[in-house]
Amino acid sequence: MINKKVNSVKEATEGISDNMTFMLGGFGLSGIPENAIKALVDSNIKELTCISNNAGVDDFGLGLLLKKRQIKKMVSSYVGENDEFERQMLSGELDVELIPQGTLAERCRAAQAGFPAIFTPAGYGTEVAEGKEVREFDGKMYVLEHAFKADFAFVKAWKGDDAGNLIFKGTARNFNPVMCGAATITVAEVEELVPAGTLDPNQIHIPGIFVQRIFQGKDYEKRIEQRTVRVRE
Amino acid sequence: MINKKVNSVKEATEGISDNMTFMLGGFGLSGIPENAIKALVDSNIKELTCISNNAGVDDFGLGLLLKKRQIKKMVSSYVGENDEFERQMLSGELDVELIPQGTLAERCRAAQAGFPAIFTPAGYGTEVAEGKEVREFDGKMYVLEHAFKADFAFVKAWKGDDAGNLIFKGTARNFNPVMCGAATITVAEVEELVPAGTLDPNQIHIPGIFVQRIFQGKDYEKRIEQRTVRVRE
Amino acid sequence: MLDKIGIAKRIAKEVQDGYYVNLGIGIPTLVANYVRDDIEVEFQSENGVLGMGPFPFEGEEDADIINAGKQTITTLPGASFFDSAMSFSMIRGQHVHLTILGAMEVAENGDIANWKIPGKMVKGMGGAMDLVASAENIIVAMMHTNRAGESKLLKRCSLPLTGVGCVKKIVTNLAVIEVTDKGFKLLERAPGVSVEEIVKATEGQLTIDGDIPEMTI
Amino acid sequence: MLDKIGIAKRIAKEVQDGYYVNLGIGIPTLVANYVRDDIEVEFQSENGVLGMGPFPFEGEEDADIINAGKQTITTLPGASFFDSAMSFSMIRGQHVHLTILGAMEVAENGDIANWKIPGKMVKGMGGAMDLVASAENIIVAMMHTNRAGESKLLKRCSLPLTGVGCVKKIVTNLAVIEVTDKGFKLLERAPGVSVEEIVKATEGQLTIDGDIPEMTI
Repeated sequence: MINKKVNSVKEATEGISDNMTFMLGGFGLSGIPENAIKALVDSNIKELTCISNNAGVDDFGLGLLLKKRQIKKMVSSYVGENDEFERQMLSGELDVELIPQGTLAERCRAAQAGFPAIFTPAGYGTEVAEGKEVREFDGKMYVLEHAFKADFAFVKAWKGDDAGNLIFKGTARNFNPVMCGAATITVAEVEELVPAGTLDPNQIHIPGIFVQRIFQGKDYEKRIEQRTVRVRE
Repeated sequence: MINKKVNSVKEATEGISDNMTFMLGGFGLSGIPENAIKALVDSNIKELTCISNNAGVDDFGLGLLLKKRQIKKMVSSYVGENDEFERQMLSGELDVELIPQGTLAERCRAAQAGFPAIFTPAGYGTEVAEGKEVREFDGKMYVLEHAFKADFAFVKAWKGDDAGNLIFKGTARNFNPVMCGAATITVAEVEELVPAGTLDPNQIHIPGIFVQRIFQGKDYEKRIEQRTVRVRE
Repeated sequence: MLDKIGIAKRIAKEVQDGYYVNLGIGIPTLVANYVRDDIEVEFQSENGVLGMGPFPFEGEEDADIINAGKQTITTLPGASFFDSAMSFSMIRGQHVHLTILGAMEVAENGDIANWKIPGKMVKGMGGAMDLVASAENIIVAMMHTNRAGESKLLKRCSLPLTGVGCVKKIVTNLAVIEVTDKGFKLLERAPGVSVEEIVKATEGQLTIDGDIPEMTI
Repeated sequence: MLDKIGIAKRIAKEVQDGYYVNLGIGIPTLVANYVRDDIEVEFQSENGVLGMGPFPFEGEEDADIINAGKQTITTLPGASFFDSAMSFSMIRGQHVHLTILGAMEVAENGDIANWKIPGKMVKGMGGAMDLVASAENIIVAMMHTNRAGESKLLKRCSLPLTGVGCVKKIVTNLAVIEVTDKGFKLLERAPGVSVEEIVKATEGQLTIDGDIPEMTI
């Protein structure tokens, strides 16, 4: 068993520096690597490019990095719910590349799986396809989209083991699995880190080979954006 | 819940006919859809094209269909261990297209996921790439390979529920998940069929949306090709 | 004339037995409440869940179980969770049968614009571009006109497109309209709405073929 | 001169701490038996398992747990099972560090032929083409010459190729040879084998730089 366990978020984020490109898992505030984000904020590194489906809210998630102006560019599919983001974007301080959500997922997966590019129908005929190669297959048009390149991927899982194996919970899974192994170094933080051999090999969502460092996260806030409930009758 | 359960392999294979293209899960004899194969043999349909990593052995798996000369063409990565296959291939009765194993998997997955084609490095510079488009990305050469089209996919899972959700066991998983939803109709047979709500939604390998029909298989032989053991000291 | 709930109720009638359905934010989300009880339908949300149920009871919300609108949800028996790549495999691979979403503009050729207004803050397209480029059956839920009273059913979209030639049907506060090779075709009038009112509110080519029935919801 | 086990033992020394390794059928499979105990290594098999262990005890074989050679196996703590697409993601995405496989021919430019002999029954390439097109580090385990005594280390391969310019190192019964920009380079001699014997058995360009040490296994 190849041991991926590190003892702190500090050790897990060793090697981060200015101008790097990061992938960050999560959808909205669900399944975001809370510990890694805090460490990035504390590190004061800047001029970052962040590939993440969303950009957090003003006081949580990637919003914390935006507030300290550490991010140069966001690559996302949806960036609402964040006033500071809006201010920086409209003022031109922040570069934003918006891409379709499925394309975002598959450009990560392409990097993970060693594919240089994919043909997707998403965005054909729209400004997303401008300047890109398009091609017809069987009468339908597709856009050529390239695999991402990133220095670090920061993901959050529910359970993990020393071998780097990961299991996600519910919709907190989202982009986390497709980002594993899609960057030079994948850092996984988990709510519960167990010894190798504890998890069922049949029920691993992401095998440890896609993960370089794993650590036990702490103080998870797991904030809810839209608390919708029904009344018990 | 959309109910995918059918009561017999007969019902599950309704609509099969001569000249169709089938995908069949399994690696060697592990994880093959034993019940569906027997039904295909009994149906006497012929001129079939079978996409399957292997071609079974003389008296089991796809070998049973070969013996009755129901197969016109095999699309596989490895076809050893089968004398009748060899005889038909060398005599020209059987058309065989050999493609790299990873390409086979990904051409299934492309069909499942709505991608028309993929760029893979496998086979570049070899006869596998002859007549195909090749392209350089970042200094490396890739071959353009197209998504498969098939009429039926026959897969075998360990557990399944009425909603068509599937869980596989061990390396019997292999090609089964990537073939689900990669054909017009996906037929899943399972060792244990349970009511919807029984399986943990977090631990489903293939969601039921990729499966059109599911049935409780029976009399699984699960033959071992190479029984390798060590002696207890 | 229909209100938002009326639009949702009318669209709910388009949902057929055995359908996997993706619902956009807003009016489309309401559709789930009005689907007939006697058919089997499953709702997919592109953030990674199939088999969504109602909102949780108070105190049972789980930050790890949300829909694409970031709302806390529950799941029904037979549900499953999966990653973003598999989620869009369902969509791109046309395993999801029906997509219902809102729009700012629809053109008579089926083009849709629903993600960007130049000069305003752009929040992004989320999964909309994947959905409209992939789904075989796309129904748009929207008001027939904008706040300025201008038609949203146009000859050509003026806003940046989300997808081209993809919308199959539009249900508005005034009408049910099909998108055909020859442009919009009026299928049904909302209760109390005349054909003339619909014609007036529709900028794009609108075919009216015989008597147009009033819809039942 | 080395026997098959000797070749496996020598290759085992190439396996480094933290490596994920894919072993082909034949001599490569034996390598697992000789890897040092004090390093962490995991073996991947392309049919869908990472963290392979030894063969099962008699009576504990499981038809659902096999390797790519269709042999019954066991798994070690930290193992995982996955589908064929993910398995080749590991390979194509270069997450597997080292591939060890057999060959019929290797050319001085790193081309490899190991799947097809024209006129003979062709069994197929299995995962070999994916492996050689993807792996950063490919070591070939083979005899230096064929049964007819002809060199298998050639100027150009005569058989249909499995992959181009991919082999990094070759361990034979006679020598350890590196594939460089300038062709084969002799690194080590097998015990009791002279440089002359190796030169004679090698058809391709072979660089001999200074004293060539005898290998230790």
